[in-house]
Amino acid sequence: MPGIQELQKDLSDDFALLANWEEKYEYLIEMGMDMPAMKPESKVDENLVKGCQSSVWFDVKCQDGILIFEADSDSLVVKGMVAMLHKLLNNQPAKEVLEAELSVFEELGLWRHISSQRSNGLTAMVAHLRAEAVDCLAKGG
Amino acid sequence: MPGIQELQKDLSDDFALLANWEEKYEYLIEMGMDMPAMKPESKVDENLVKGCQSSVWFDVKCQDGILIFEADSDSLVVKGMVAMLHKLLNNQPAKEVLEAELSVFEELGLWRHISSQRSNGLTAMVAHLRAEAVDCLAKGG
Amino acid sequence: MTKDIHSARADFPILKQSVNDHPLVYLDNAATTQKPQVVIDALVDYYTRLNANIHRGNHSLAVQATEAYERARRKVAGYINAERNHEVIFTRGTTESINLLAYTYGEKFVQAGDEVIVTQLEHHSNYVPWQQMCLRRGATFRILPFNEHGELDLALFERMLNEKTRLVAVNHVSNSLGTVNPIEEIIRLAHAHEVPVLVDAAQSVQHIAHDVQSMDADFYVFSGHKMYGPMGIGIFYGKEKWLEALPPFLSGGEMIDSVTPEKVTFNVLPYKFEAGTPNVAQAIGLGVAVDYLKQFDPLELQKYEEDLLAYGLNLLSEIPDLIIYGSPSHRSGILPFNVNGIQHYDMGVLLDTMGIAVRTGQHCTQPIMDALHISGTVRASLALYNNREDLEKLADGVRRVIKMLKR
Amino acid sequence: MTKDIHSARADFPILKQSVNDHPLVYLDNAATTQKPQVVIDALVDYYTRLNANIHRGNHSLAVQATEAYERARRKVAGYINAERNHEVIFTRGTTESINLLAYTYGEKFVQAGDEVIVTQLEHHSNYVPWQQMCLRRGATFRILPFNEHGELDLALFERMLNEKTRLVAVNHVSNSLGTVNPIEEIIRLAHAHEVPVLVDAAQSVQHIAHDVQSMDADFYVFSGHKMYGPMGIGIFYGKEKWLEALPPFLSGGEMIDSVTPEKVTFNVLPYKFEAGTPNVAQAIGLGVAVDYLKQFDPLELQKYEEDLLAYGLNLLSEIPDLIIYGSPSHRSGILPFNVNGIQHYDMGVLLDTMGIAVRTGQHCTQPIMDALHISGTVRASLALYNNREDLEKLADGVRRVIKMLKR
Ligand SMILES: Cc1ncc(COP(=O)(O)O)c(C=O)c1O
Ligand SMILES: Cc1ncc(COP(=O)(O)O)c(C=O)c1O
Repeated sequence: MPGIQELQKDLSDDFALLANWEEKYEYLIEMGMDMPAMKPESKVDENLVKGCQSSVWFDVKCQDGILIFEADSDSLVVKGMVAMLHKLLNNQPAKEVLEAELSVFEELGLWRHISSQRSNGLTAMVAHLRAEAVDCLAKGG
Repeated sequence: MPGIQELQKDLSDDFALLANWEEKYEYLIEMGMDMPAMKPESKVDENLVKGCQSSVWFDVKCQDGILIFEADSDSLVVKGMVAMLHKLLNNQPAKEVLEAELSVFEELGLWRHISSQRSNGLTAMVAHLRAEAVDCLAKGG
Repeated sequence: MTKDIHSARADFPILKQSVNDHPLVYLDNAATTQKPQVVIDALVDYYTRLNANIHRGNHSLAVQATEAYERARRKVAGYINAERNHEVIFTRGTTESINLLAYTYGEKFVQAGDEVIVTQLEHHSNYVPWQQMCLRRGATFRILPFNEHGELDLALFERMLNEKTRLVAVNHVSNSLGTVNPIEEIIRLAHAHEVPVLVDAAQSVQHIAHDVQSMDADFYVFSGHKMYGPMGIGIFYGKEKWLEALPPFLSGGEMIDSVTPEKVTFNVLPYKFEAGTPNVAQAIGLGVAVDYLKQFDPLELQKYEEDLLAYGLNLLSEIPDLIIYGSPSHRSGILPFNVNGIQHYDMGVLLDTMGIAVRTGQHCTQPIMDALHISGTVRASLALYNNREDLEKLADGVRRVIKMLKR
Repeated sequence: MTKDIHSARADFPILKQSVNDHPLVYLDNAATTQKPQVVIDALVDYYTRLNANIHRGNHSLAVQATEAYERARRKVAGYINAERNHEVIFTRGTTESINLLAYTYGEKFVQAGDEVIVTQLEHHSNYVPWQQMCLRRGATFRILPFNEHGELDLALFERMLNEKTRLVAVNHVSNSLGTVNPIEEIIRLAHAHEVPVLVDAAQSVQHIAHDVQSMDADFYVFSGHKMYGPMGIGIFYGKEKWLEALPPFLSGGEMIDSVTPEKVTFNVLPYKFEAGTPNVAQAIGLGVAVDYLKQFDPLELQKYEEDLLAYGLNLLSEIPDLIIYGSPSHRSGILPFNVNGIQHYDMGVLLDTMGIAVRTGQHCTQPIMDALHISGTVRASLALYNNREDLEKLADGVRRVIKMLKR
């Protein structure tokens, strides 16, 4: 399993090939469509990171200090973003997740307008995963 | 008795000789000091045109359709302005007072800052005198 | 000489911008309009030449600023044809204006058991203040629903009016569906029951009729920022007899006549309702926005915007799977839609990548969304500087988004 | 590198003006300050490049405007050292902030028989809202008087505090006398009785200490326009635990989480208290004003202004028949005076003919004027761009007015 930094580098290389915003979003949406589907029974309220205009579900498990999760959203754009988080953080040690500097989001500039959304934003999702990572470490430790 | 228009012309000629704002105000204040004194017993509440920062008293009488008044203020600047009104409108037929276009005030620009004051302004004083002129006409007619 | 509407676009500097490498197509005008250069210049001029606190000062800047502020009030009064200048109160915006009325009217005129009527078409700002006031006063909050066309049912309205009704609060144009409500008729019916009416004109004053006397509105409120003026300024108009009868809302400097530890006497209208340092710069800016609007022939302006809306609705209706919400007989400025199977949010984000600014979601009208059983809409909304090309780009953009998402 | 205070004057374009054919000497800063070019530029930039309605939008302009607005909130929070950004609420100004608290705190925490303490040194905006709230709630409105120096008596204050006291509302600096009140001590005493304190910082935040945590203020309010920012924006700071406990004030868009006909749930802090379209442009302008202020070394700035005040008080005190009001051990920014036998109003008008802008009258502090048995004062008030020459011109002007009027 490559590290988060390496994965970020890969992602930003991929995006660098795309000519304009539309293509970048198209690629993002494709990533969302390609993400492993979430079990329907996991889409329950306690897994909901409630948003203003779209809903995001995260089902996070902790196995031996490793974070494993499934996720979905009713928005394809948000789902694409979730897929990026999934690519970067799924199956990573909770410790790494906590310490990761997710610079790629800033760098690509693609979702600045999503990230600042009040509730369904990137910030909220990352915060959610970090909180789970803390729990996971606590259990492990 | 010269008419209001003629008196306005005289006033504006007088002021035209003065070099700057300070001199104009000095002249205005002198006019106030030279105005016939108001009888102390006339300075009662019902003659008060209430103002925010200074008080003005008007004691207006109507004789055969002619407006006759005394006036005073605890502010020397306002008193100067009152003296101008006195020079222009005292002893004039109520009808003339009602119809007069008091352009000299606009023209001299001297008291633009006084005239826009909410209550003790020129507007309030002129309105007061006009209301008295209306009463006077009503009595006469 | 009236100004040519086609020349308007050049007056708005922000429209020359590129957004995401595309020329900006701004179709979020119901949220806020852009500002013509003259309004921006008025703010600069104010702060560079005139800035002072007003009314109580007697130095030259204060006097000039006071004059400019009061001139702005007269301009607004003229624009809405208020009978008296002091019936026009400056507030921060529509929301504050409505809250002002809800607090003061509620305190004075609404008792337990009384009723207040709003409609299901209201913006939260003309809904929640009344709901909260009714809760505080023990009154009943009644809601006139809209029908399948997105229109109010006047016969039902008439049946809701009764001797317990204390106030009707209704918008002239719905910010979500664009429905133009029959405001004169509503006011006539309410007045027949001696009930005063608040008109929320946030979406109408800049587009359609704005004569408070001819519509006989008791209260009439709107926001400067939605009519080409600055943010942070709005209007609360009330008939003099009502303003005299209402207690003050905010207290503090400016609205006081005299104060002792035991009691206070309040200033005359309009100052009684303008506590604290007023938004002088913004009021002056709003006055300039009114001047700007008055350059156009009002009927021509209205016709231009109506034609534009019809053109846009037509373009959108040709797109497969696209639903337009509401079918009122008279609609103003708003194009509310969704595409089957596409989240409104995704539509908004992807249109934005093409430089097209629309709004998505509930538009602060959850009661409308609940009634339509949807989570939100895409809303394109028009201003006088929009043109057919903007709407063509919108329609093209929507088609491209459909292609991106429906594979 | 900190900025040299002597370079500040050049940053304020209005100060280059002539008024009545004299270069402007602006000494009405307690009423409102002038704006540096960077603040004016920020408004122009906002309306030319960024203008949009915020929070609910997801097109690029809306997102950038939202970010800029929230950045401004963080700047203000940093400036007053709030523990959390969401403790900083944008309002229209000090007056609205105080009314917000008077309505919400009154409704929730004040019952018949309770007591609220203000001081005799308050501006009407921190006096009348409490008086009116006490009338509404049947509570007792108590006033801590000032002594012959224009200072509050802390021993008396301590005796006024009791188990019925619900709130203390006090300014940090009096806008009329310039008295700097011992705010830490007042807060300490109030807290010893578990009574929260509202600090009216309208005249202090821009001049002296402004650390809400170190003074342990429960509520802290001020106006942007008095601290080099635009008009129409102000701050209501409250400790999180208080803001959570208070009900909302204005209702409408933005402060809602969800709405049904029966009930509403409110948004989280800070939005719960920000109903309606916020004053985005003005908030951003205030953020830039904070940036501007932060260029200076705060202690150097304070010392500069203190020296200037001492210099001015000294010049004035040499003028025969001139009375300076108050003699507090610590005074900030305000020179309040009269000349025997000369109406303050006349002094103001005649100084204005020389281009000198001061304020005259009661300064919205009738209780102070009543206590001093005067109808008003002449008030010169300072800002960071004033210098010794301004004060020399003031003293010369006063002497000339005396000559004009005392013959
Ligand atoms: C001490 C004090 N409190 C409150 C206010 C009211 O501020 P604003 O008019 O900006 O609401 C002022 C302004 O004059 C003041 O000096
Ligand atoms: C119909 C209607 N009413 C009220 C409002 C609230 O206006 P503001 O946010 O300017 O207070 C809006 C703005 O969205 C609106 O469209």
